[in-house]
Amino acid sequence: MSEVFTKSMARNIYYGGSVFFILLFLALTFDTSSEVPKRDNHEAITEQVALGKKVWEENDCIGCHTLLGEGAYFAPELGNVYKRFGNSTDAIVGFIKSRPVEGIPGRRSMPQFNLSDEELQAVAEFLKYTSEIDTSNWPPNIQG
Amino acid sequence: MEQIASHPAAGQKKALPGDFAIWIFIYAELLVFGIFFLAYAYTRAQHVELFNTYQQHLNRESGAINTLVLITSSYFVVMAVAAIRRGAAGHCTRWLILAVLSGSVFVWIKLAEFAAKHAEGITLSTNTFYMFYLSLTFFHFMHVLMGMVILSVVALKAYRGAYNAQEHTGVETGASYWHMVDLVWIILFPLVYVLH
Amino acid sequence: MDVSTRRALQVWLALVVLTLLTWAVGRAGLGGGPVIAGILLSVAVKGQMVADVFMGLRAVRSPWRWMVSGWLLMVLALIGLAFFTGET
Amino acid sequence: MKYQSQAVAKPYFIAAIGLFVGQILFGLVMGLQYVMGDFLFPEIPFNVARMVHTNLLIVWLLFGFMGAAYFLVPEETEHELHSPLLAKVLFWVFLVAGALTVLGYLLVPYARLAELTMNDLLPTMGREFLEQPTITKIGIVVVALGFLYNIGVTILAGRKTVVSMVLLTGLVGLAVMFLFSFYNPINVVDDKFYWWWVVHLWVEGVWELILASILAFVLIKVTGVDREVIEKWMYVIIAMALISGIIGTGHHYYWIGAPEYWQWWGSIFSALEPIPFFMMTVFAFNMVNRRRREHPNKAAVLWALGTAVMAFLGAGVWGFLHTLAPVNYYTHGSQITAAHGHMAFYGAYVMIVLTIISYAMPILRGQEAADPRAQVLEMWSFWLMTVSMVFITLFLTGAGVLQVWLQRFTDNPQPFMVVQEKIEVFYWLREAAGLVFLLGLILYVAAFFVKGGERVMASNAVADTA
Repeated sequence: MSEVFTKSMARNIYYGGSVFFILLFLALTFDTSSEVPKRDNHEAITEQVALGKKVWEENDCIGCHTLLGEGAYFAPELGNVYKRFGNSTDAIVGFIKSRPVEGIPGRRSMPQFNLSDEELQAVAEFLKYTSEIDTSNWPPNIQG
Repeated sequence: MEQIASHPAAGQKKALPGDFAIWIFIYAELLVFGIFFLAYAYTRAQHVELFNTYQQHLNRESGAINTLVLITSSYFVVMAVAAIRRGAAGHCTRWLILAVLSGSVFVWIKLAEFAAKHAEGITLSTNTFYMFYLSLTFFHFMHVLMGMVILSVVALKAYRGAYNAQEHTGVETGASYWHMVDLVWIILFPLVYVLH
Repeated sequence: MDVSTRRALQVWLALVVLTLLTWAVGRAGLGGGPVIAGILLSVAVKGQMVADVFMGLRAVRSPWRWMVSGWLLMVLALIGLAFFTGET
Repeated sequence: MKYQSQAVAKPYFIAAIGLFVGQILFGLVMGLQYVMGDFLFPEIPFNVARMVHTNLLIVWLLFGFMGAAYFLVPEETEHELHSPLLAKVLFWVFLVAGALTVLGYLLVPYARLAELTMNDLLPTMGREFLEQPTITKIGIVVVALGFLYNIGVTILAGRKTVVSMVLLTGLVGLAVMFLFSFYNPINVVDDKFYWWWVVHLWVEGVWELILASILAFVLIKVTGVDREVIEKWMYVIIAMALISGIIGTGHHYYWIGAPEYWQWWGSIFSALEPIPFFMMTVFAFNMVNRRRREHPNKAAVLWALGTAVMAFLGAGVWGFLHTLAPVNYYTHGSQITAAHGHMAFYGAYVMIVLTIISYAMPILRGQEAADPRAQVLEMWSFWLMTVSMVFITLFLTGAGVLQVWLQRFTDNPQPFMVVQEKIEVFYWLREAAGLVFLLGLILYVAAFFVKGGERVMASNAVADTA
C-alpha cells in the first residue's frame, strides 16, 4: 500500500524547482528594473546627493536609524524626516549640528559627528531625495 | 506499487500514481495557485468596475483555444500512460510527443497573446487587473514550459526503453504533473477571461 | 479500446463541450449571479473529471483523493463567495 | 574521530563559541542602552555596539559553518580533507581579519575607519550587516574561495553523498550571493533591492541548505535511521524552502520603491515559508522516534530537535506574523521585526551550529559523547538560552505591538521617542531575559570544562572562563 517515493525524484524536484523559481525571480527582477525608474526619484540624484549617501554610510547612520523601514530601531525613521521637519533641509542640518558631544544624561542622544557644512548640506539633500521616492504610501503617517 | 496493481482486491484503494515526491510538489503548487486565485477574486470584489472593463480587452478566443489544447494534450498523456501499462513503449513515446507538441501550441498562442499586450505597452504595473492577469498567466505559462521539459525527458526515456508494463513510475509521475497544469488552467480560464 | 481509454475519451469530449459552452457565454457577454454560478459549477465538474479520470485519483485511497477534490471545491466556493460579495 | 583531518574543525568551533560570547555581551550593552540612553556614551555609541553585535553573529556563524564542513565532509566523503594546512591558515587569516575589523569598529570612529581602509575606492561600507570595510569583504571572499576549494576538491575526490553535495551548494551559494555586497549604487531603491540578495537569499535561501544538511548529518548519526530516508526528506524540505523563499524575497520589496506587484508575490510566497520549517520539525521528531540506536550524546539530540522547533517558531511563525503586505504596512521596521530577527537567527542558525558543536566536540576530544554530568549542564544551558530567547522574543513583540499602535495605528500618532519611553518596561524585561541568556551561555561554556570521572564544580569552571 505504501507510495513509491524515491530519492532521485526528490532530487529532481529540488533541482527543477530551484531552477524554475530562480528563473521566475530573474524575470520579475527584469521587470522591476524597468519599472523602478518611474518610482525611484532618480531625477533628484545629484553630486550632492551622492556625497550625502557617502556621509550617510561612512557614519553608519543605519546603525541606529531606519531608512524606508530598514536598519536599526533605536532612533527615528529618516526616510521621511525631510517632510517631518517641515520640508526643510536647514532643520535637518541644524539638528545634526547641535548634538551635544557628551550626550544627554540618562537619555538616548545622537553622537556629534563633526561634519563639515558641505557634508551637512549633502546628507540633508540625500534625505530630501529619499523622502520623495514612491514607497506606496509608507510610512503610514508622518511619525514614521 | 506493482503488487497493488496486480492484486486489485475488491474495495482496496491504490496509492497515488507516480512518485510520491511529485505529489508533495503538486499539492504545494495547488496551494499557491489556490491562494493566487482567491487573491484575484477578492481584489476584484473591491474593484469590480476596473476588472470588468479590462477583462473585455483580453483575447477570449486564444484563452478558449488554449483550454482545448491543454485538455487534448492531457488526453494524449492519459493515452501514453495506458500504452505503457500495456507495455507498448513505442505507442507511449508517440502519445507523449503529441502531448509535448500540443504544449508547444499552447506556448505559441500564449506568446502571441503576451506579445499583443506588450505591444500595447501593458505591464504588471499598468493596473491591478493586468497585474493579476499577467502574474497568473505567466506563472502558469512557466509551469507549461516545465511540464514540457518533464514530458520530453519521459518521452526520451520511454523511447530508450526505460519503462515497461511493470515499471513505469516515471511516466505516471510526469503525467500527474501535466494534469495538474491542465487542472489549474481549467479554473484560470473562466476566472480571468470569462467571469464577470 | 478498453474501458479506461474509452472513459478518457468520453471525459475529453465532455471537457471540450463544457469549455466551448464557457467560451460561448463569454462571447455573448453574459454575466451576473446565475451565469457565474453555472460556470463555477461546470468548472467543478471539469476539475473533478480531470482529477478522477485523467489523474486517476478515483481509485486512490482517501486522504490523497479528497485533498485535490477538497481543494477544488473550496477554491471554487470561495471564488463564488467573492463574486457575490462584490456587486456583479 | 574517523579521519585525522577532521581535527581542523576544533579551532573553528572554539573561535565560534568565543565570538558568540562577545556577541551576547554587546547585545546586553545595546539592551541597556535602550533603557539607559547614555550608557557608555560617547565611547561606544549604539550603532557601534550594534555593528559589533550583528557582525560577530555573522562571523561566528560562518566559523561554525566552516567547522561543520571540515568535520562532516571527510566523514561523508570517506576521504581525508584535501589540505588541513590550508584550513589552518585560513582559520588564522579569518580570525585575525575578523578581530581587526571589530577592533576597528571599537577603537576609531567609523568615518575614520572608512578613511583608513580607503572606502572611497570601492564604497561598500555603512549598510546594515555589511558594515565591514571593503578590504575585509575582499578578505571574506578570499577565505571563502580557499575554503570552497578545499571542501570542493575533497568532495570530488571521495564519496558524493546528498549531505555533502547539498552542503556544498549551500556554501557556494553563500559565497556567490555575498558578491552582491560589492554592488552599492547611489540609487537607494537599487541599493536596497540588491542588498536583499545578500541578506534574504542568505538566511531564507542558501543558509537553509547548510542548515538542512548539518541537521541531516547529525540525525543520521544519532538516530541510525537509514540514510536514504533522511536524505530524500531533506531534498523535499529544501525544495520547499527554495520554492517559497526565493520569490519570498518579495516581502522586503513592499515599501522601498519597488513596483507594487511585489506586495502580492511577496505575500503569497512568503506565506508559504513556514511550510518547510514545519516539515523540518515533523521530520526531525519522526526520525528520532524511529531511531535504531540510543546514542549516548543526549545533548546533541536535544539541540537537533530544538533547532527544528525553534526555527519553525522563529522563522516560520514569527515571520508569518508580519509578512503579509497589509500587516507589514504597519509593522515594517518596528520592534516586531527585531523580535522575529532574534528568534529566527537563534532558532535556525545559532542552534544548528550549537547542534553540530555538541555532536562533534566530544568526538574531536576523543570521546563518543561528553560525560553525563557535562551533558546535564549542557542541557541546562539549552533550556536557559532557549526559554530566555522565547521571552526576549515575546517582550520585543509586546514592545512592537504597542509601538505600532501608538506610533502608526491610532488617530493621533505619537513621535518615535515619545513612544519609546512608553514601552520602556518591555525593554527592561528584555534585558532581564538577556541576562538569563548570558547565564545559559556561561553554563554552556562551563560544560566543556566538566571533566569525566572527577568532580569539578560547574561554578569553578564558570569562574575560569567568565
